[in-house]
Amino acid sequence: MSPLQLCLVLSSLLFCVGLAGALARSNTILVLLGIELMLNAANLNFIAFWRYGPQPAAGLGVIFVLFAIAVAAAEAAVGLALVIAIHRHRKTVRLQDSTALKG
Amino acid sequence: MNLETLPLQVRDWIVGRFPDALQWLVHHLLSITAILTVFGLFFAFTTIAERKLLARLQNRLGPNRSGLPWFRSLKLWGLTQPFADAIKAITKEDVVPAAADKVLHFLAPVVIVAFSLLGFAVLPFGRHLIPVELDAAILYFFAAGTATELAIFMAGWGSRNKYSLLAAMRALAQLISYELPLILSVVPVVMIVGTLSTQEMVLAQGGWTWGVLPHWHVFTPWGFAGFLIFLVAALAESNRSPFDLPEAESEIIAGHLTEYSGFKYALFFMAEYFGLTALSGLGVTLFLGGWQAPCAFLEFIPSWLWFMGKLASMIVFFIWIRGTLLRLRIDQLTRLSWKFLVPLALLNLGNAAFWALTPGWTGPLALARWAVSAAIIIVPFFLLGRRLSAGYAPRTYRYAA
Amino acid sequence: MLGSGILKGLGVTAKNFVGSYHDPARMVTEEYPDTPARLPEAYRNFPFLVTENATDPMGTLRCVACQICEKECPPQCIYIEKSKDKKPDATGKPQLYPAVFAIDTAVCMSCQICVEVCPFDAIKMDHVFAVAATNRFEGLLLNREQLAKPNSYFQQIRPAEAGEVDTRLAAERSAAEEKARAAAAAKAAAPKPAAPAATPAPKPAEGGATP
Amino acid sequence: MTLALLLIGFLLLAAAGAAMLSRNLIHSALLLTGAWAGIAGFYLWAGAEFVAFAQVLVYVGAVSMIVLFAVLLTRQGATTAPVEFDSFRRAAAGIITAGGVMGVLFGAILGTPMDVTSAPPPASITVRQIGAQLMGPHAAALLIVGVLLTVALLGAIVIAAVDKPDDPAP
Repeated sequence: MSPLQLCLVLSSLLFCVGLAGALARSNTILVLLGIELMLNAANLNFIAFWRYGPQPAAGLGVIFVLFAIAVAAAEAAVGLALVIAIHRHRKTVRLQDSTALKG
Repeated sequence: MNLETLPLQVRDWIVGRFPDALQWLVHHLLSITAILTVFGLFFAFTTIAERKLLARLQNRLGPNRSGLPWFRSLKLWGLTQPFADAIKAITKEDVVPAAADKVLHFLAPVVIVAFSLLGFAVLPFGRHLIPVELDAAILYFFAAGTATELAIFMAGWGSRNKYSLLAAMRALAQLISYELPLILSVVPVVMIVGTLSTQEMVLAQGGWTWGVLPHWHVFTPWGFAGFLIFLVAALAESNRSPFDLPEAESEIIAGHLTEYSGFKYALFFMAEYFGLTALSGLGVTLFLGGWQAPCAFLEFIPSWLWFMGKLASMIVFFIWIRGTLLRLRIDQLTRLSWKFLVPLALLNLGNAAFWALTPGWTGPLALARWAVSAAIIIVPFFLLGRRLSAGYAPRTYRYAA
Repeated sequence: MLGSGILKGLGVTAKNFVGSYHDPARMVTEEYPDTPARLPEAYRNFPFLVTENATDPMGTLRCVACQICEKECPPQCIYIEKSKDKKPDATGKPQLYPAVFAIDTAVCMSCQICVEVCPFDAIKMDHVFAVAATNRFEGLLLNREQLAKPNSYFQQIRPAEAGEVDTRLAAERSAAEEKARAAAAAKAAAPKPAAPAATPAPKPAEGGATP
Repeated sequence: MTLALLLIGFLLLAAAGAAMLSRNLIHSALLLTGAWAGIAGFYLWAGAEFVAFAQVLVYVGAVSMIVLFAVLLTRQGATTAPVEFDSFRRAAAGIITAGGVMGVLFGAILGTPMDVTSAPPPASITVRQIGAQLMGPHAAALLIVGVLLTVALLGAIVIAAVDKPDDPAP
């Protein structure tokens, strides 16, 4: 197995851990955290391809990860604010309990 | 024998006695050992210096009784006090609340000490003395500091005590509020020098005008303003008086440290001083010329002595502040950050941009450059300051002369 | 201006710092076991008995065993037994003296009522505060010999009060002398000359009273 | 090098897996912070120092704090109350799906012939290069990210803020 494949296997494992968490847990915060993990797994791929790609000096992978981190931070902030708003409204953070848009 | 490179010679001599395969490891272990020893002792003597200085600032004597075992007539001005304190802290009972989250309660002091030491790795202690030369040293420094917030949360939550948790939340609010002005006060330096490497920043401050006026950043309008903002934010970041309300001993016992005792408490204490020392070191590096001598004819003194001297004077200044100012309230604290320091730091960023764009203004234009740059920072200082203190009439004190 | 107060405060503490090294009057710390404690004059702890003469403490006690303090003492820590015979007191009048005078300092509450009620200025409050003993029954029960301290000691610990007491006693004494002299003169004027035995009696007392 | 990668990967996956399995939300959040730190370790291993420090600064410093605050603000009753897997079917479905995705990904990764067989000389990119890239060809994206972050900040405040006005400031 080449080092690149090792990195990719690692990132896909991380992605699947995040996916399993996001699907199996019912707490909204945990689901959000699972999604964050999946985003991070994608970032790992960017770095791995930048590291073993033909042009590491161009730094496209690095730039992409920087932007992804910024977007993920924004996503986390807004997502958790939504969770807090829902909790204030319905007094619950279980996904199954907030099935109706009307409230 | 060259004093300037003496530490390096000692290190190379020790490294040379090991087999080639182990040399890189020994090299790094020696750097770590040196930092731990020097700053461990620095911490110990900072505590005794703090207690003695605070006492003198308040017309007291301070600790002067601890001497040496078996030589009881030798008092040594109480300089062995930190070792007595250490023995006391180690031998005290370690109380862990029955309901506490044992793992987090244990991990919190370990994490905070470990991460507060990381910042020292990128500080240039001398012309040739820098543990790790990183390209993104400033970013590393602030990244290493973020773990202290986690540790504080772990301490507050792991104690399973409502007051500890609330106090940890207050401490976090303070740390997050002041991280912004701290980083914003550093950004102008990064902008002017054009690098994130600490060693290059010190090199950029080299040279003297007429051999006596150093080119330190603190002697420019934007640098002076940045240094002041940095000082205030560093005080708050390291929980120093007058911003020590996360663990205000007299009001909320010790905040998130209420449930800690013995050596764990001492570890938190240690981490606080390490954080203060590291931040002071960063301030020296960024604004006070790092290891550069203040005058050309004083360059014969080794650079690392200059760095340690500046570091010690920063610490003394912080102690002086602690002996003078009263503790703020939490609303005053956050208001100072968000309504005063952050806008001022942002304006200072623009100021630095102006400075960076006008290096060609020489001769009489240099005066104009100085005047404009000073005005950019002084006018908002007065306006924001008036808004900050609006509603507070000049106070009269009945018992103060 | 914002920050001027901070600068002013820093100036004050800097002045303190410099002053603490060359102006001993600023320092508030007492290094007690190394240097004697500086107690205020009115400090009080337990009572002691004033004697006129340091060389003969038991012979020159001012106490006349009137037992007022014993009766007034709120925790009843004073125990007095009157003597069978009489001795001349400070003014030369023959008086009783305490054969036993004991204060249980474990019981005493330092209220100073004994001092307030004593008509002879014989009991005063002491400055001694290091009174630890190894036995709380015998060790803290102070007898007549332990309680007696000369008037010069009283003057040393409370100069103001002692001076006032001394002038009052001296006035009383001279009044008594005047009276005795007048009586002697009256007696001398009378046909029969009296024996001049009363006048030299206060002499030994005067030695201790005058500083 | 490979050993270090395996170690980082093991710790990272262990922390992430434990975070997803833990029944204590706070432990979950803290373990996940550990996983994010592990990802920063991977970036360091790969020679992307700047990204590693940015990852620590953003995830360990900021996002973890938001998560912890959110957990504390939304908890019901005791802090110690475990967060249950409330339905076995749901959990099983999730794990099966994830396993399927993993199988597909593994097949794709291991089945693709990669022309990289041994590690190239360590790649590195200086901060100056990154700055030139961000301010040069990617300046527009940088601006947009800045606007996005500002909007997200304001949006989060508006969504999470209580409608009732506070007490007037003293």
